[in-house]
Amino acid sequence: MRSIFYLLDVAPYGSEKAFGLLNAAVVSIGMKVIVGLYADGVYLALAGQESRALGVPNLSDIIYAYPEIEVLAHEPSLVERGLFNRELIERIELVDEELFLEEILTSESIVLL
Amino acid sequence: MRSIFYLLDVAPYGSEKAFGLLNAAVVSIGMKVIVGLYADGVYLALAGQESRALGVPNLSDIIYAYPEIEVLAHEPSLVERGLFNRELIERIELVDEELFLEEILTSESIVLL
Amino acid sequence: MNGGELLDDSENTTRDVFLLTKPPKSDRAKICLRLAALSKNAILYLAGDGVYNLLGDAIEALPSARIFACKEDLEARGVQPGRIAETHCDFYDILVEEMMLDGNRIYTF
Amino acid sequence: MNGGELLDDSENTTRDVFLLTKPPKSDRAKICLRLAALSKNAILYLAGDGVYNLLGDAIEALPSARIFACKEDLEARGVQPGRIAETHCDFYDILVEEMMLDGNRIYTF
Amino acid sequence: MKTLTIILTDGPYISEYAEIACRIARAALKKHQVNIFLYLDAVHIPKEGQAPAFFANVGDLFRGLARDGARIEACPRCANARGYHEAEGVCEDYLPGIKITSLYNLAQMLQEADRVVALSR
Amino acid sequence: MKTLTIILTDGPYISEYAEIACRIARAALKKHQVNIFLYLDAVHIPKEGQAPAFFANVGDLFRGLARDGARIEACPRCANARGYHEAEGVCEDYLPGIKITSLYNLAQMLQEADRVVALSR
Repeated sequence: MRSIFYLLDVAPYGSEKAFGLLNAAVVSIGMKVIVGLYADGVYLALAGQESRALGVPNLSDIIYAYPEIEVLAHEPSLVERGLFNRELIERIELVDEELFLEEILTSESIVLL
Repeated sequence: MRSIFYLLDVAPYGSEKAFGLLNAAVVSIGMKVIVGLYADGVYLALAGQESRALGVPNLSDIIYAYPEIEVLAHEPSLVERGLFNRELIERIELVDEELFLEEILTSESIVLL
Repeated sequence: MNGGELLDDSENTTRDVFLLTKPPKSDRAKICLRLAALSKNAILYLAGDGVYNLLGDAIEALPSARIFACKEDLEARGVQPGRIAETHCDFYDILVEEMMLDGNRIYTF
Repeated sequence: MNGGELLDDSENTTRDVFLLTKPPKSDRAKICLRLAALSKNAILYLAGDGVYNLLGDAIEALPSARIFACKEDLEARGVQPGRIAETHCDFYDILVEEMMLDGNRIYTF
Repeated sequence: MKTLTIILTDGPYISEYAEIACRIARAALKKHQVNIFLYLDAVHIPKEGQAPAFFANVGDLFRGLARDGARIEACPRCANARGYHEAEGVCEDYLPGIKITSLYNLAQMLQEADRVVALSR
Repeated sequence: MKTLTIILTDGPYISEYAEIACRIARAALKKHQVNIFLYLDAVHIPKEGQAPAFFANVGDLFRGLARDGARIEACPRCANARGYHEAEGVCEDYLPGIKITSLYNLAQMLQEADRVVALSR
């Protein structure tokens, strides 16, 4: 494989999946890596995450630390959850349904955890 | 507690939850026990389950074996999934949204697995 | 506000305590909020991914319900609570105090 | 029908193989079926709770797609396959044969 | 003093429910009896030797609850399936204070409970 | 011969994904190289001593895959958190043939794969 699309469809922090997916994306940087936020995964795009008091890793820090990873958020999922006009992590690119699906189809593999 | 409402909201067979929930309901028979099928849990209502080839317990057999357990299916969930006109397990009672919620509120406790 | 003050405005009625830990699009959040809307005296506690219900309009339909949210869970997720929620550091102490009170009930989703 | 015969009508085009194991209301089933609808040459393999997609109308929108289902999973769940699915005892052999063919791709949801 | 019974079905780390349960149990133990039944994947919670690098040690949290009086029991069907076995009342793989008992004990824990909280994904 | 890499994240019994993965791997091993990476809760799959009363023994299934040539490795962060540790190349809790290695091996398994299948709830 030369390219991987990691699809995150569950909310961050409530489960280990977002953390696990970002870690897998980080070690995959030798390939072209896209992280696609879809369904409840788009909550990861919210700005201002501060997880110190909860005692868990800050997931937005991981996104900032690895600019090699392209992070896309599925716009219809954001809109449905009332996030479209919220402050979001700048580094995350909002893409419409068509482009989001296109990016999946043009990656060589898709991984959901 | 004198009464428990076990709410099943995931499809049977794909996960252990339906099996686990029915087993918990069986040992709870000393109390008033209702199993409520909701969302993907309503797939448990389908007649004609035959799990021998898959090599797992037949969940509809458990329902038939314990008539003390009242099993309700949430009609709107059945309709949304195209099950309303399918053949269903006779012993399962179809109830509308209002009655389903009412049965939860009148049970002393609710358990989701 | 602590658990004791919380009781002062309870008018001696019993309460249905809803603990919601799921985001708004989940089937569990939906049935939880429908039950809370039916209850005559619901209080909603949001923890974990349940705090995402403060974004969007899922809980706006909840009439006169009092809503509490776990501060650490809000902060971790970057959720601004808005005006309807009260956030607490001692969220679990208040939740447990309230759910264990005579006559009250707890519904967990 | 076996894997070899399966190839005879492939017109030498490559295929997008979709393995779906989620019921139709799940977010994963929805994106899987949208991708399959976009693909010019999709084949849908239904296993596990994915066979519930044969009930309801979720897969009706899939144009000209060929649909396979795992026989044991259908039987366990009491799902009548209807006319669109081909059910197989050697489902996994056929799936693996097809997904490993030169030029084909596998999408798992 | 009332009795609170908590039912868990997720293992540690994969979700935050073991930790949420722990916070509820901690608060309840100040005044009440706390029973915890570990069901399905939750039978992994008392495994010895947990060493998480980024999260609180869930095994330690539950050992602490047991030490402070919580009654914590695991389902034998779920535990045996997953490789946890009890011999002469002791499961070598398990942290002290947590036992593999019987699903009928879940029913008993429910029957004697004033409040029931089930937490799962 | 091509290479198929399978990623799992669920533990045994709680979902059917370990078994589905096993069926896919069995079919693929007839002609291809199979790599399996156990991530998150899937690190419970190789635990010794599994004795399910109502389901196929998932540990045995995976031991069989390893015996027949599948390369099966577990994530060390996930394994250590959950109480599985490797000393001198051996994890005592694990069935033979399955090792705790490195998350970088997941990347390697992905890079050398012709096809990738990830299965999870």
